[in-house]
Amino acid sequence: MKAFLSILLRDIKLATSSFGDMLTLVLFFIMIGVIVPIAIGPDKDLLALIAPGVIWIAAFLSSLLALDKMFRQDFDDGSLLAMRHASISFEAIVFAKLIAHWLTSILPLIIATPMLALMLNMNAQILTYTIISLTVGTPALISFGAVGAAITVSLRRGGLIAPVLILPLTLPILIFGVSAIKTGTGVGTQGTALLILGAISLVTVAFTPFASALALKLTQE
Amino acid sequence: MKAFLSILLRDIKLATSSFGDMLTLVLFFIMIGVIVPIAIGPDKDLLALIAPGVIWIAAFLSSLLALDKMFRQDFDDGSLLAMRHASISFEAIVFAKLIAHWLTSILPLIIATPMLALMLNMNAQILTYTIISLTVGTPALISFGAVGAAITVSLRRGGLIAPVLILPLTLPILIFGVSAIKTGTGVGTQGTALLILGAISLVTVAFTPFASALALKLTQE
Amino acid sequence: MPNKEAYSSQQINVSKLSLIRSERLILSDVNFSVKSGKAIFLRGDNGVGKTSLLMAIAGYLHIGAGEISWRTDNDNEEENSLIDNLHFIAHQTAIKPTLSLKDNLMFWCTLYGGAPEKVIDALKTVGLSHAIDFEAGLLSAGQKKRLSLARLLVANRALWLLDEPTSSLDREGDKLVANLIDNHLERGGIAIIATHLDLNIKNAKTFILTKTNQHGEIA
Amino acid sequence: MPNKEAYSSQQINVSKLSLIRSERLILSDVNFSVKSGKAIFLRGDNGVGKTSLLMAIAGYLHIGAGEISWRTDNDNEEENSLIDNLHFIAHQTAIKPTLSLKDNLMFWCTLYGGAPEKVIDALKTVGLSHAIDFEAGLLSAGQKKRLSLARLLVANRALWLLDEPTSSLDREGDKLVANLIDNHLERGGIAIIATHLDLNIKNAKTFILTKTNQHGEIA
Amino acid sequence: MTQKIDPLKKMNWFDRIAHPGQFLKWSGYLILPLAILSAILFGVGLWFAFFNSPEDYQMGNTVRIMYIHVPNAWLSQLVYVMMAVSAIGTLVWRHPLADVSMKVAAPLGAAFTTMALFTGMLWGRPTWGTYWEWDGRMTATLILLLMYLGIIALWRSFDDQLRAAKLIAIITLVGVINIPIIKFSVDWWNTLHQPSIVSTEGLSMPASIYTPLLIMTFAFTVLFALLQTNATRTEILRRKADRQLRKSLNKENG
Ligand code: HEM
Ligand SMILES: Nc1ncnc2c1ncn2[C@@H]1O[C@H](COP(=O)(O)OP(=O)(O)OP(=O)(O)O)[C@@H](O)[C@H]1O
Ligand SMILES: Nc1ncnc2c1ncn2[C@@H]1O[C@H](COP(=O)(O)OP(=O)(O)OP(=O)(O)O)[C@@H](O)[C@H]1O
Ligand SMILES: [Mg+2]
Ligand SMILES: [Mg+2]
Repeated sequence: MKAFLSILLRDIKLATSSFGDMLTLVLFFIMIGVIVPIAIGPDKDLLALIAPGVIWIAAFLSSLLALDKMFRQDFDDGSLLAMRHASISFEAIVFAKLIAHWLTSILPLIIATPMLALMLNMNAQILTYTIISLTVGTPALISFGAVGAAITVSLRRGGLIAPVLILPLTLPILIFGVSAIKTGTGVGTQGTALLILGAISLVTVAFTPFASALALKLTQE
Repeated sequence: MKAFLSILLRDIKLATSSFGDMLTLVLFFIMIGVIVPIAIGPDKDLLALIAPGVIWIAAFLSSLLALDKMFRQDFDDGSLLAMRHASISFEAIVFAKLIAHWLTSILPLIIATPMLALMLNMNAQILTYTIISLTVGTPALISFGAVGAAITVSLRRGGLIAPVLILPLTLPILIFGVSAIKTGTGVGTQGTALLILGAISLVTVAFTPFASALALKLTQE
Repeated sequence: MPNKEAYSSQQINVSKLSLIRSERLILSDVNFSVKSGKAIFLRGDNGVGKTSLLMAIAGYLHIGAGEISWRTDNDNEEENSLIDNLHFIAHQTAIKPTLSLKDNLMFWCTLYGGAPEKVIDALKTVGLSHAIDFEAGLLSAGQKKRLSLARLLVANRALWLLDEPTSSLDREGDKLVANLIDNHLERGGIAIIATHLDLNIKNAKTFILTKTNQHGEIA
Repeated sequence: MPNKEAYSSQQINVSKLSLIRSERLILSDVNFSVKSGKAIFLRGDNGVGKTSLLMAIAGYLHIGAGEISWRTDNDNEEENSLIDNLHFIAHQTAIKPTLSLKDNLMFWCTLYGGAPEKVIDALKTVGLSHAIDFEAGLLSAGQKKRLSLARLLVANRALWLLDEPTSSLDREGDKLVANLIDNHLERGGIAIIATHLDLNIKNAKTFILTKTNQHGEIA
Repeated sequence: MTQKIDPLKKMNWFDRIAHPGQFLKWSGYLILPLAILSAILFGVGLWFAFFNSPEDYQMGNTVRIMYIHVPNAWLSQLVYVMMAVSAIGTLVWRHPLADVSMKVAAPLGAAFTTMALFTGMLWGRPTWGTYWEWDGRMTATLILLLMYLGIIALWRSFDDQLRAAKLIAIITLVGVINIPIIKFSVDWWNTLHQPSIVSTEGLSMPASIYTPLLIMTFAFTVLFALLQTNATRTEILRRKADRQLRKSLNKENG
């Protein structure tokens, strides 16, 4: 437990000590929200129509692009190798890193959502749904992502490969995520979408640490 | 000249030898085109309306995210330092790298554009405009991008900071790029947008190698 | 030296080991064994396979043929596996540049289940006591190496695998490494050291890897 | 040795040099000079500033005070600057893992304006002739170092700055480095070498950097 | 014999007064007068703005937001210009004070820009019926905010602030060249699609509005000067303390 906490705390400390990285990610998230209107034109009705989709896309891309941070540095400087001899199991270590990653990379995005909502002309109710949907769906996103990040960490230029690898797998999350926001799509569909999203999250969070740990072990051969 | 060519050829060889990277970038480009319809719903008219914007966003994000490749590896393995003693000027080297980057990272995207156009329900004429607009606009994009990449290359986790820094500066390229595609926006605006885009490209391509080279020198102090 | 408790008596056996990397046979028929209180120097030309051998022992590489076994008197099942009883100091330093020296080492100490009191002592032992609260990113090459060697002192593992532990170190640093190893052996530890240097260690044998198979292909 | 043309006679002077990194005074009042055919060993404890001094000479660091000057008999203006007459072999190897050894070296040869014929010879000289068409990513630590040393032979620069050139090398490798330097000096070259090892070189002096200013601050 | 580094030797008058140590000395006398001046200006300006200027016949009392909005909008741009000037100082003269001034200006600029956006949005609600409109000027201001924030993120990403200064100077200068292009393109982009709902030029500007606006603008500008000077002093002192700490650490431990 002490060792588990020490990983968690260290990763949070490393992330917050590079505050610039966190700010960058939030800015990237917001910028996607800004370039959409700029690229497709400032028509307000059109924007309101596509707003839930745009916010989920922004969160989706930002989370996927942040994946690389999860293992890259620890791999490059040899920390991951050294962690294999720790007093707790390697799977537990990966799990701790996953939690730290959600707290330092995803939570800030969710906190920044209202700003984006304002610019996209969203009302308060939809904003609430959006936040709930993101909170329930993102754990699944980064759990899948962790596997991708683990598999690709040994590639010298990892930047985009993990997102591309993981994106098709995570499309359901995007679909249910957006459905859980859109009102007027029939009675109950919203709630159902949210439930499914939650179920996906629970299952993936439980299983992916094993897959990621295995991938990390293999990649270091 | 021989040295200039040797840089150009080497960079192209390196890029093609890691063919996976090129493919990844193209896939990322296409995937953005795929997730937009998924996130905002399959309404065909709506899609056709926003298609030029979506393609430019896809190209814009892909190019910005590929920036990191421009100098990262040569910086990390010490090649950039060694290049400062070459028989040609460092600025010329940076320029050669810029050209190689356009050929290996941007050109594949432009070639893949028809596929995206197909999925977004674009007609042939607009596709032609799109390709012209991308060809004229992207040199400016990566020239600005090169400055951002040079400035951030020493940051250990550079991934997103260069795109975030450069994105606001390059919004005009996005704006004129999209305008150069949209028909029916008044006589001549399309041509004007294309002209302005071309002018921005020429000017930035001429000046940014100096700024990038300076940044690379300062970063190695 | 901070820690003087002895390790339980143990032994590592490498027998008939063959290693394959990227479809090339790197090493074949490697046999040796070391037991508590002894060290072994791996020597051989560049590219002969020293680093690969250490990685195989640490469990990072798939073993082509042969066996690596670990025997210990301690019958506690949990502590019995090789992977939990070794520490590998590789070329990579596993140092976080934004954390202070102390935080860097404290993390590894907790992770390996070591005693937190040892951290400061360990930094002193490797000659970094003046820089305890410095950011590790400002260290020179040799200072980084010293910091990564300090991990050995907080981890309390019986088997040390050291890949060129003296690289980047000054003369005094070479002696430091020899001292660390000597002390480790006295406590009943084992060390396997890949090096090109002569280190002055009492209980050490030398094992020379030869080039027979270099760049050979497997049929 | 492949290349025997002599360099024109030249000299490097370092006078009253002070170096500041991250607002810390690393070195102060460093004075030495070396001329054609001579080498100088930089020695000193870990963290004393050897690498920093080499980087300053190579022009990578801003100089706090003092001067580094370069004089040559050759009055061709273009070839006269220090930065175009030196080659720096640092810890980083500047090797592309996906290119073959030959392609790696050929690139640097062209970039430095060297003669392409020298590439194969250079690889032979550093003992990598059996691996000319291998991907460089498969090399061991010492083999990588050898490949980066081969750059010296194709670049044809009068001033060699070598930061721990023997790190990761085997015994034979140490001799190889000494040989390379000896040959370079015979041709009228200059070498400045930061090392912890004793290399057997005829025309070399030793310059010891001392720790007086370590971690000192500027007023 | 060790050579002494005397930074004040061989300096012209400008370098002398702008040397960090010297700056700390003389700028201390500046804080109080600036504080008093801005307090007076704010007092007078706010009094005019709230009690002695007419309501707008269309917008009623909400017009008073203008007295906060316009000065902040003006400063959002002025601060960037100041940052660019400091950037030249950093790159060309390698001046230590220019670094500091460039660094502390970024958060201030971001704050003024945020205020301009925020008051603009507050104002937009009653006048346009919406908080946010993708109007050219508003969009350009938003982009400016993103640029400030990007620069702040960059500062925070570097461990070595000295190296960071030179690099950030480059991007700041590239940005300043680009700002007019951004403004122009955003205006052009918007007018292409739809005209503004309310044209801001539609406001008439009698002296009773103009005077308080001018005073408030002046007040905010003085406030900026005050904050900038103070932040510069704090940063210099912080760097000094940092160095002092390291020094004492070394002395203690040998
Ligand atoms: C978030 C929304 C807004 C932003 C970002 C914004 C931004 C700006 C900017 C950049 C200026 C130029 C200041 C200067 O150069 O001195 C300005 C001036 C001004 N704004 Fe706004 N504005 C916003 C909303 C509004 C609204 C809703 C109104 C009133 C209906 C308004 C009225 C004015 C007026 C009267 C001026 C001064 C006249 C002028 O300089 O042309 N603004 N604003
Ligand atoms: N990037 C940097 N920024 C600031 N200080 C640094 C940096 N790199 C090294 N230093 C400091 O400069 C001093 C000299 O470092 P340098 O790497 O030159 O030492 P060295 O003599 O080469 O040591 P070694 O023998 O360990 O390689 C050290 O005290 C180190 O902490
Ligand atoms: N990742 C890899 N994949 C395939 N082959 C490799 C890999 N790394 C090294 N090799 C090859 O394995 C052989 C042994 O390499 P190793 O690094 O173990 O040598 P070493 O004895 O440690 O050499 P050195 O003294 O130079 O460090 C070399 O021939 C090398 O080319
Ligand atoms: Mg090795
Ligand atoms: Mg060094």
